[in-house]
Amino acid sequence: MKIPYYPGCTLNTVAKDFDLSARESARAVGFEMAELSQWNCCGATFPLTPDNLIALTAPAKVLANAKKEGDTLTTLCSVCYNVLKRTNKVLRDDKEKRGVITGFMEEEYDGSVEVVHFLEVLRDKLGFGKVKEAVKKPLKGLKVGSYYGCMLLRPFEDMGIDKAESPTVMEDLFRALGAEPVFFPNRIECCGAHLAMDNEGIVKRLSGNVLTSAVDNGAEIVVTSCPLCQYNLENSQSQIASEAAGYNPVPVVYFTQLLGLALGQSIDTLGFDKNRWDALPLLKDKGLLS
Amino acid sequence: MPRIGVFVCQCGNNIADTVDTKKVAEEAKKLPGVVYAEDFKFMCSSPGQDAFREAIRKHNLDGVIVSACSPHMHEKTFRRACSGAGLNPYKCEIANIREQCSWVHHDKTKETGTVKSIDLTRMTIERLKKNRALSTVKIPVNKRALVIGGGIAGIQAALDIAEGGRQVVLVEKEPSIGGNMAKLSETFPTMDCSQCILTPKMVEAELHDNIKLYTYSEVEKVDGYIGNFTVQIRKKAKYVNEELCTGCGECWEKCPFKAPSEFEHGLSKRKVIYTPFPQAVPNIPVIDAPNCPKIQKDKCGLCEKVCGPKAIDYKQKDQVVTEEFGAIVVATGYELMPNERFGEYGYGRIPDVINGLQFERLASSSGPTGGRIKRPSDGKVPESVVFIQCVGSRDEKKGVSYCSKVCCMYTAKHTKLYRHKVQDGQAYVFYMDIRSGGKRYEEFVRGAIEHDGAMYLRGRVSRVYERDGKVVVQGADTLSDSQVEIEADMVVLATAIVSRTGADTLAQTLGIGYDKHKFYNEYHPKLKPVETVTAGIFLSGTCMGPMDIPETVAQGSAAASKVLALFSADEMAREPITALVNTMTCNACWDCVVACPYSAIEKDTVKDRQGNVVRWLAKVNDGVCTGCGTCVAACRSKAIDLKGYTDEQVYAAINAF
Amino acid sequence: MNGNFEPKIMAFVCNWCTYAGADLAGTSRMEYRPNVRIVKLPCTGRIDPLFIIKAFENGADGVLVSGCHPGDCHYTAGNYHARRRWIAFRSLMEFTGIDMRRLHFSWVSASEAIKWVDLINSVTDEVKQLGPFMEYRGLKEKAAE
Amino acid sequence: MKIKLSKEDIDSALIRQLERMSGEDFKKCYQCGNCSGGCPVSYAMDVPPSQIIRFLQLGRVDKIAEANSMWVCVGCLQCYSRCPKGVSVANTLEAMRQLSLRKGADHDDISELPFPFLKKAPQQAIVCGFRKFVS
Repeated sequence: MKIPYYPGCTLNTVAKDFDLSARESARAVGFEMAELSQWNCCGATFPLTPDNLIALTAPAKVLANAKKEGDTLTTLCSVCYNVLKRTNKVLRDDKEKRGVITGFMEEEYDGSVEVVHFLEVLRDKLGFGKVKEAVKKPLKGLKVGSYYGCMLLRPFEDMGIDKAESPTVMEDLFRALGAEPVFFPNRIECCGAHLAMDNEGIVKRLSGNVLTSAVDNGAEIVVTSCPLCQYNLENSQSQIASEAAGYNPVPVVYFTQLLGLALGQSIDTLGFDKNRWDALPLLKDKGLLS
Repeated sequence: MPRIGVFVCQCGNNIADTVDTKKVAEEAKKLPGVVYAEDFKFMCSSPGQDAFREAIRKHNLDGVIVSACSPHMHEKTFRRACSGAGLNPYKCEIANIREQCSWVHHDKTKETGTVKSIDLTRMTIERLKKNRALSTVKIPVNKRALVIGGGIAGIQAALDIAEGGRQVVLVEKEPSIGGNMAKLSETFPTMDCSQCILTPKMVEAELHDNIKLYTYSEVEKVDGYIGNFTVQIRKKAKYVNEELCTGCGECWEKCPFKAPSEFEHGLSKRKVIYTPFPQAVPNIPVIDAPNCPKIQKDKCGLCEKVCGPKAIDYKQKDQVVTEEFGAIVVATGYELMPNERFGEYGYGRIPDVINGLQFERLASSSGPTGGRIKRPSDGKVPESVVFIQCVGSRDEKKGVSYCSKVCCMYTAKHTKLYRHKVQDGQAYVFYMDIRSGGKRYEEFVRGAIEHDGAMYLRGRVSRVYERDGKVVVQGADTLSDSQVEIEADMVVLATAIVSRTGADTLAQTLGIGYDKHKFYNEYHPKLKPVETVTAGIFLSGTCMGPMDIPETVAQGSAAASKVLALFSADEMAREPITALVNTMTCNACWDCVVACPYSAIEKDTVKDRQGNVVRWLAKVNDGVCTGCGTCVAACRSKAIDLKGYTDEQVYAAINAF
Repeated sequence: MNGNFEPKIMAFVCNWCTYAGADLAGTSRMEYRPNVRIVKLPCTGRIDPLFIIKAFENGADGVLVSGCHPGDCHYTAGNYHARRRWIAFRSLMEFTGIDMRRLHFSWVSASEAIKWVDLINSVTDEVKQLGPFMEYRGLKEKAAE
Repeated sequence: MKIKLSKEDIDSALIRQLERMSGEDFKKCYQCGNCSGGCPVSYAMDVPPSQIIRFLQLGRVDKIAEANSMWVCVGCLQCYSRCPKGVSVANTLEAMRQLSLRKGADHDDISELPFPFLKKAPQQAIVCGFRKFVS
């Protein structure tokens, strides 16, 4: 079954591994992620000032194109998910703004596409039960810390992918994959996001809090669902290691990479070589590479 | 031809100054049907009254007009005088020529005032011609009271009514009376033990000759009206014969099965046959059927074996009793908002995050820890406890918009209890505002801070999480404008007080109003604080909104005194100003039923000899009808009229305009 | 114009709020135009739109309806019914040829003597401006024939 | 610190403009401090979140204009999602940024961005960064 899919700019370049591993795992459970034939950048941030309509035209364009290829649109990157889903809500609920925006685009669109995250596809369309059945290589004994970040969850009333302050969708997924999910307090705290460009100090500190919180709670590996989180966590780790005594860096990978592995996809299609902190040794001694 | 008398009052100079009363009388006399018209200096004075009665008899008048002050002043006076003179009081009408004429038109030539007075008098005369003799409605009063809810509010009301010598039935849905107050350890600001002051009242209620207890029971249906309610009460099966049971406790000693204790808010387990707490009233256990293997799949049956008096009865069924009452007191109390709504505070996930009532149980000497403060997770005595106020209160987004009123005080109390029990323990309190209005309340809070060393932080907590065996609280202190992080051993949430689940359904059963938070509406927030719009039903305690024990008790007594006042006469007289249905023209569209704010209109039937329903029609219940007339204007077929304000009367007045 | 024309205003008021408010105006010795004649009813909910039409038919040049403020009704909901009915009947009144400027609907509480005074004065003056209400003149007589 | 209050400041056109841009009603805030408590970057802010709204209530936009807070806020919406009154400091600060950016006053100079960053960083970081810091 084909599902219309919006990769977004980053997944076509820096985060290719995210994209590949997702397509692979999708295939393993009988989906094909059909990339939109026409798409553009979503704008990478949802404008927080409601009067800033021009910033909504880019995502609106994406949605309008998606509409031509189906009624749902699947995303992977948390930021794209956030921007598209919220823009879609505006277009659906606010006739006046819709008028202005479609005016800009010179194209009609009414917000009727359903924007879903790949996690939702697995949980709601397929069901973690089915995922469990499809597992070839259970991630036995692997302690996985799932990092949600902000954009996947907030604002809750708009995103609504999971429980406001205590989401479990990723943990449930990894339980289904046979892994041992690790809950850690900072899993829904911010990583520093775009401040990477402007204020590394803050990013190091926030990402640091995330990683130490994960490791302190026993995570052997941290998974993300957003290239920017991925980048910030990977980048900060060396510094944390140098500052916090007794801190040993852990691999940070996209959740889809472990998913693909569990579903029995070949290790080299999953882009583990692209990760800054090599996960293979860990996976090896968990006996997951044989 | 009617024989109408007109009495124009000069009210000293109050009217005479700007109205030519003599002229008014003369003009009145010219009207058909007016056989007598005079003006007097003071109609309300006793000479005036005598002349009034005298004239009625002498000219055998069949209707009288008094053109004088506002009917709100002396209508009653003159109507009483009428009955004194053998004339039906409702054949007397007042034309208001003082408040609404002489006093508001200062024209000394008296012209305007006189003209207007003549008009007003004329209109009233024409109206009067259509008046019918009416007699006050008499309703018999059944002098038994029903009290719904066995918390302190209900107990207080029941005791006061019983002391007043009236029969009371006290209905409680739990196995024991006592309510939330029974769970409290000490009470602010006096710090006397809650159970020590409550249990005597509970026992008194149980033993009082005039009080009948229905525990483990719920009100299902309410019919009738003030003085005459018929109520269906479901007595849930206890599986224990109350007559035989001696409360010896063998059964719950021996029962091998356990379930989380509702009374201890899950902090401990109770047996499956149980009384909620040691001082339970009545001291008779109930079997928690869903958890009992005997009742579910006929296994065990130990309690039956060990029961000396053979009181256990697995076959027992729910029992529905119907009783008659003259008045009802609603005292159903409150619940705490489920904190699961506040994921960021980890309630339900983090065992050492508890709510206010759970802390009360920890602090209570009859509680699961025997009054020693131990945290639920590992029984360790907490070296520091963080108390978070306004959890759900004053929170439009995730909670309720209102202030729960008692949290500021009980949190201060908690910090004191904690300090008294854990000498070197440190209490932290996150507050937004401290609301300590009340006798010795502010001093009490200051005491917690200055004497018992509680650290008060002005700010809200953003999140609570676990870190190696500690509960980390991350919040702000806006006064030092800094983020604060506290590694505590336990966190206590002062969660919002909310109305009982099902409060709305009960309100609908009773026909009383409730607000958007499902708290019950008093008739008037200031002047009728314990009455409801439904005559004969009274309110008491937190079913109306958050309040503390003193207020609740005061309201219990207030409601009781209202009931006793109602019961002081065998019959209650009501103004005959009620709606009347014309059975010939009513076409049963039920618009009136919808319009009536008092649900005073019932759907009635006409039957033929065989008893088959031939047609439906509306029937007004004089006991409930307050005579607002809304139904009259709503009626399509003009089949309802309002006695004292009939269409005829009103049109007569308009036509005389 | 209409200098010497004195309009006749009929006021339908509820017993608990507006009637008491009018009384208060008296006890406080305020003064207002003498053109108004009050018909007291228990509640605005009792007011039948036909009352208003009849009032005009009987020579009223203006009609005023006033009761408790929404939420204050002595009978809890009567005035809501009145308001609803009022909205529904407004257009009908217009249809029957009544100039809406002659018909006023207001809330006056028992404590709002001043509001009552201002109301009466403004209504009287406005109707005075409009001149006598001729549309219904003679209807009654015709009906009588 | 002493603040001189005046009606003109409290409901100045600028405050109303900010409310319009951000879609927030500053009066709603009752200063519980939840936002300051939860904000991950409040430690780095000259003026912490709750005080930002407070200053706007007092009509002192200048206090925030000269603070670094708006450039430090990362828009994680922690403040908004836990605010009992549904006020979003993030939206407010975005409005402040827009106020300055729309005047063409950039916060970053693109030419000075570190090359390795531009090379390694995910596009979204760059695009987003540009939107937040550059007009």
